Amino acid sequence: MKKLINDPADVVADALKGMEAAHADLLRVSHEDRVIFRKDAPRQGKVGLVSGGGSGHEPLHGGFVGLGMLDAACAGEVFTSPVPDQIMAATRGVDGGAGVLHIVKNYTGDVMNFEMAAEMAAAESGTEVRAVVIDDDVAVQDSLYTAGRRGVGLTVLLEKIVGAAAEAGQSLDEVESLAKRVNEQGRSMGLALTSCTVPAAGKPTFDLPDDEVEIGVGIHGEPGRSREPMAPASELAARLVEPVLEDLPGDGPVIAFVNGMGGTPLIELYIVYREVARILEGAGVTIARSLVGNYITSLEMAGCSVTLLRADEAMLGLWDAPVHTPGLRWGR
Amino acid sequence: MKKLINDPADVVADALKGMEAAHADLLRVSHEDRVIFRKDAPRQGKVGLVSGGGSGHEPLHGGFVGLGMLDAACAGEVFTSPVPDQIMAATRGVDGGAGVLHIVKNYTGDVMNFEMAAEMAAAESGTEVRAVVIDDDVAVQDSLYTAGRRGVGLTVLLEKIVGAAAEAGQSLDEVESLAKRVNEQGRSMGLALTSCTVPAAGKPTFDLPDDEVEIGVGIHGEPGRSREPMAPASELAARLVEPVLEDLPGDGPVIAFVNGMGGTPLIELYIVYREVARILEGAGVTIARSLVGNYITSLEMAGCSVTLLRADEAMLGLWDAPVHTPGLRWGR
Amino acid sequence: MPHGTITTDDLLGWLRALADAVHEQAGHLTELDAAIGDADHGSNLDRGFKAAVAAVGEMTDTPPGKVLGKVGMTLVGSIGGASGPLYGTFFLRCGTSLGETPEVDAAGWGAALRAGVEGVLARGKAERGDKTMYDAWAPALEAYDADLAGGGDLSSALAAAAAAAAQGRDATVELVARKGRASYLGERSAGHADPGATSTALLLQCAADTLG
Amino acid sequence: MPHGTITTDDLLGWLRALADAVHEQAGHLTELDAAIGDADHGSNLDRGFKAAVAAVGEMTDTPPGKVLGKVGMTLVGSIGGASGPLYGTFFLRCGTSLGETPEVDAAGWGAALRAGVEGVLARGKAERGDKTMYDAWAPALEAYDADLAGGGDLSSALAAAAAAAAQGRDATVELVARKGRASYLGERSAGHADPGATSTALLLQCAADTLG
Ligand SMILES: Nc1ncnc2c1ncn2[C@@H]1O[C@H](COP(=O)(O)OP(=O)(O)O)[C@@H](O)[C@H]1O
Ligand SMILES: Nc1ncnc2c1ncn2[C@@H]1O[C@H](COP(=O)(O)OP(=O)(O)O)[C@@H](O)[C@H]1O
Ligand SMILES: [Mg+2]
Ligand SMILES: [Mg+2]
Ligand SMILES: [Mg+2]
Ligand SMILES: [Mg+2]
Repeated sequence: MKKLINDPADVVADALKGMEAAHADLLRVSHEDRVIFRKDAPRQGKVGLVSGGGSGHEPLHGGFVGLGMLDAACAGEVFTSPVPDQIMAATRGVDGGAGVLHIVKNYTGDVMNFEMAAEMAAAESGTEVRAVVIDDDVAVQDSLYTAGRRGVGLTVLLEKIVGAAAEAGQSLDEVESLAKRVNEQGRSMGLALTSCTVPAAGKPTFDLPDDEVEIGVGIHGEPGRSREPMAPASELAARLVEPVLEDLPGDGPVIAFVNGMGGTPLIELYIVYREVARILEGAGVTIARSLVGNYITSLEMAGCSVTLLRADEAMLGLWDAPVHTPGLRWGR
Repeated sequence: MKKLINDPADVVADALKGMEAAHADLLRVSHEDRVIFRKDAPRQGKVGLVSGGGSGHEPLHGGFVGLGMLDAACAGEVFTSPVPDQIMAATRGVDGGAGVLHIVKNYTGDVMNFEMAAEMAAAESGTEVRAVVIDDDVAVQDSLYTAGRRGVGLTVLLEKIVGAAAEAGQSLDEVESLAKRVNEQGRSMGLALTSCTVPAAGKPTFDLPDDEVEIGVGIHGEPGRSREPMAPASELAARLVEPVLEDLPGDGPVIAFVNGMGGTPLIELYIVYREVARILEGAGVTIARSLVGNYITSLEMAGCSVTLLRADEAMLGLWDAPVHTPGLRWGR
Repeated sequence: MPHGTITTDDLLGWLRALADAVHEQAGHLTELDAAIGDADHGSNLDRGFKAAVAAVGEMTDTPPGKVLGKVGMTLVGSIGGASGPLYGTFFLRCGTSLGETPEVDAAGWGAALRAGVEGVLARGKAERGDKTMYDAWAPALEAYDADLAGGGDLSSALAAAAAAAAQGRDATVELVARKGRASYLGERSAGHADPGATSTALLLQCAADTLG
Repeated sequence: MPHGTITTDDLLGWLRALADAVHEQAGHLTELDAAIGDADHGSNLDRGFKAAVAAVGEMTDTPPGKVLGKVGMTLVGSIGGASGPLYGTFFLRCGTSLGETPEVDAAGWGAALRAGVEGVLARGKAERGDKTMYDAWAPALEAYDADLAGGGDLSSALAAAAAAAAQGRDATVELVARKGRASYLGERSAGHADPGATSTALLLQCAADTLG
């Protein structure tokens, strides 16, 4: 394992110090709680948005704290959900009297820790806490026989859109129901060309031969649904887009998001985006907005995911609204 | 070699189609010439800024075309400078009557091809073409015995600052002399943890054992100056910052830029940034602005570079000015 | 050495031994998790039990139930992931079950075990055969109870529980996961032992070795 | 077969053979470039000479100088990098030197070679010993001239040039580069043949084989 780190045990703490140093204009970091706060949190009268999860997915979530997106992000250990104490600290710190929405990716650990925190926060302070659990990954069957679909790429789009709604002063009810609508209308699927290496583990999570690809991989280096022969970008893009399209409700234009897993260069992501755009054109789906880049990553894993969100006019308007965070910025 | 591509020979062409599809609001692509134009180029009365180089460094240069930055970027083959025809087409396409500045990284091939293009453009049309050659890489000795220092990370900062000046209506003389001043006041150095693989070559450019690091690497997978034992981020950051600081002229605040080579996750870049900030603090150097991320890459190479630019008030103002490109955006 | 009861000192001895064993087995647990999860179970538990031992090390005058409560709080606050709330809840509920008793007898420990395992069930909602830590907890609890009912003492019941947990762990190998991260793999999750069941077996083996 | 002169057909035969040889050696040239450069020299030249052959394939009625001019333009327009302008300039200057002559004799070819090599020098400003393609061109030109001066003919002069270029290429192995990308490596550039010198030697060997 070769990484630009000091001690594997200090990866998250050190990176938080770096984020704080680089973005002192936007962020405030509680190092004790490992929570990244929007500098001016709590904002009175604004619904507070808290997300968080394991680290190793940067810029998600900490890089999406700021105007028009999150109010706080809890940084767990690498690929390990944060603990309730962190989530409670974040919830307290963003409570501006209008309630707090927890944005949770659907993993057993994340769901349990956020639930425990919400219980504890309610008991402690009476802050009204709601939660949306994101489960957009069509690689996983949503059935009694799984922990349900995972939360992956859609998280980025949801945090942006819901963030804009909260920024615009929408109520907790409105923000919560918007979040649920976004979650219902978005689907994703990913693939990996290589594994990643969890710093504390010190070696790659899985081995993948040079002629194979993991289809349906998640964002934690967890193995995917199936291992298939390596293929050209055009075919691999189809392997992702088709199941996403199949499961995508409604019709109308989409926000199309090609996300890099961390180790794949941008030039390849654009090649994939081109194939995605071609497939969608062939399927008669209009791309209203697009996003291409490394936004929800899996350390240095090579690969990509495709997310499609069936976005109505309101969502598109919120997508276009100003955002000013380390990881996503426009209009400001 | 496992990459999200179709045919290795089509990598650049396919990626340009993806960029065009993803950024139709900002860009226009001449596929014949492999030039990415700002959508509204040429802008009358504005100095046209043309850059370009080998592909594989994305978002540089094509991702920096747009308001407040470049007017056109020529995409060469992977790691191969563009040819004079491309550069001439770009020069013609951005000529708004106020002259054109070529922003060239100091590599033998880039310099030769841009020179030939400038000669041909002058002969053909009388467009006034100037050039700035960027050579900020302190890993290379600038002497009779080398091709001179390479152009690396400073290119990003220079394109931003000079782009803002051209956007503000500065003359060719002013823009050119600003570009030269930025080049004089910035220095960089990089390191690699892994090699990259040129698609047409099909295998890694160099082998690097799991316990070694290439210090002073460039952005083409070319081997660096020395191979050293792997070390913690704190030490590696010092190996980069110290030679940069030693060679950096003047005093006063800097823009500090920690750049990822493509395959290193953002979490590690923040760890490096923290070490850089610490070292600079210890050296009494104030960081006026910062940039952390993958901006001038070397395909999937793991590693990073550090660039410091001694920025005066004018440069800082231009740095802060609005920019709207696929790769860098604020104020819009 | 305990004679059929468990004191605070005994518990502290168990926790220290457990933290050491987890530390030693961390690589193995993480490897199991790499195969069907995300390669962090070993480092998660190592961090957690280290913190727990540090948190309760000085609590020699505190009743066992309070010590276990503190362990639970510490695990919840330091592990994260799925195993943090699960092991945390186990210890919290164990502790609550013990109340203020200064010494725990075999029946009391059985009741605490039951409360803890019910906590795991309530949090995780796993069923038997879902390939989770519950597949080690459930048979262990049954074996403990059966041993006592059959005339065994604390020591033999703890040994029976440990053996049953180990069997439960081994039985997870062939299962297809239906809960937690391994469930994403579908059929591909078969052929690997569940990391959580493995750590639960380790925990109960340590209990048998130090409390029995 | 030419008898002491070079016609357009001869040139086209050379270019085809050269494009084939470059294609076959592309992997080797790229490997050399990987060691001390950026791993693209083989694919650069392969792309360029393929394009050149395609561009001049039908020019059977065009004088040799114009054909070479077109080759030069095509190489400049398709290779890029350092070798594009250098090989492009070589062919452009060769072509200019030949003017409109329909058949080139040994002396005329020598003059063209000199003009081309001077073009390489003017563009690249390399000196001998800088570990560049010039280290193959310079001795080749000298050997060509010396062979003619000593009574040789086109065929023997081309053979002498090819042999000298090969020697020049081999001599680059131990050199420390002072021009081009390899110069960034400093002392570490020693121990590897220069890719450009290697392709120049290949070009001249093909010339000896097809024009001699
Ligand atoms: N719903 C559940 N009920 C019981 N145990 C579970 C459940 N989900 C996961 N587990 C246990 O947690 C273990 C994984 O723990 P760990 O790797 O620390 O957390 P994570 O899966 O969040 O990375 C699994 O091996 C399994 O035994
Ligand atoms: N200044 C120069 N003069 C002569 N030849 C040069 C010069 N610089 C580079 N070369 C030649 O170019 C070769 C590299 O060509 P190539 O790999 O195609 O271009 P690049 O270096 O731009 O990737 C070198 O091996 C060397 O022979
Ligand atoms: Mg985990
Ligand atoms: Mg090159
Ligand atoms: Mg795990
Ligand atoms: Mg090269």
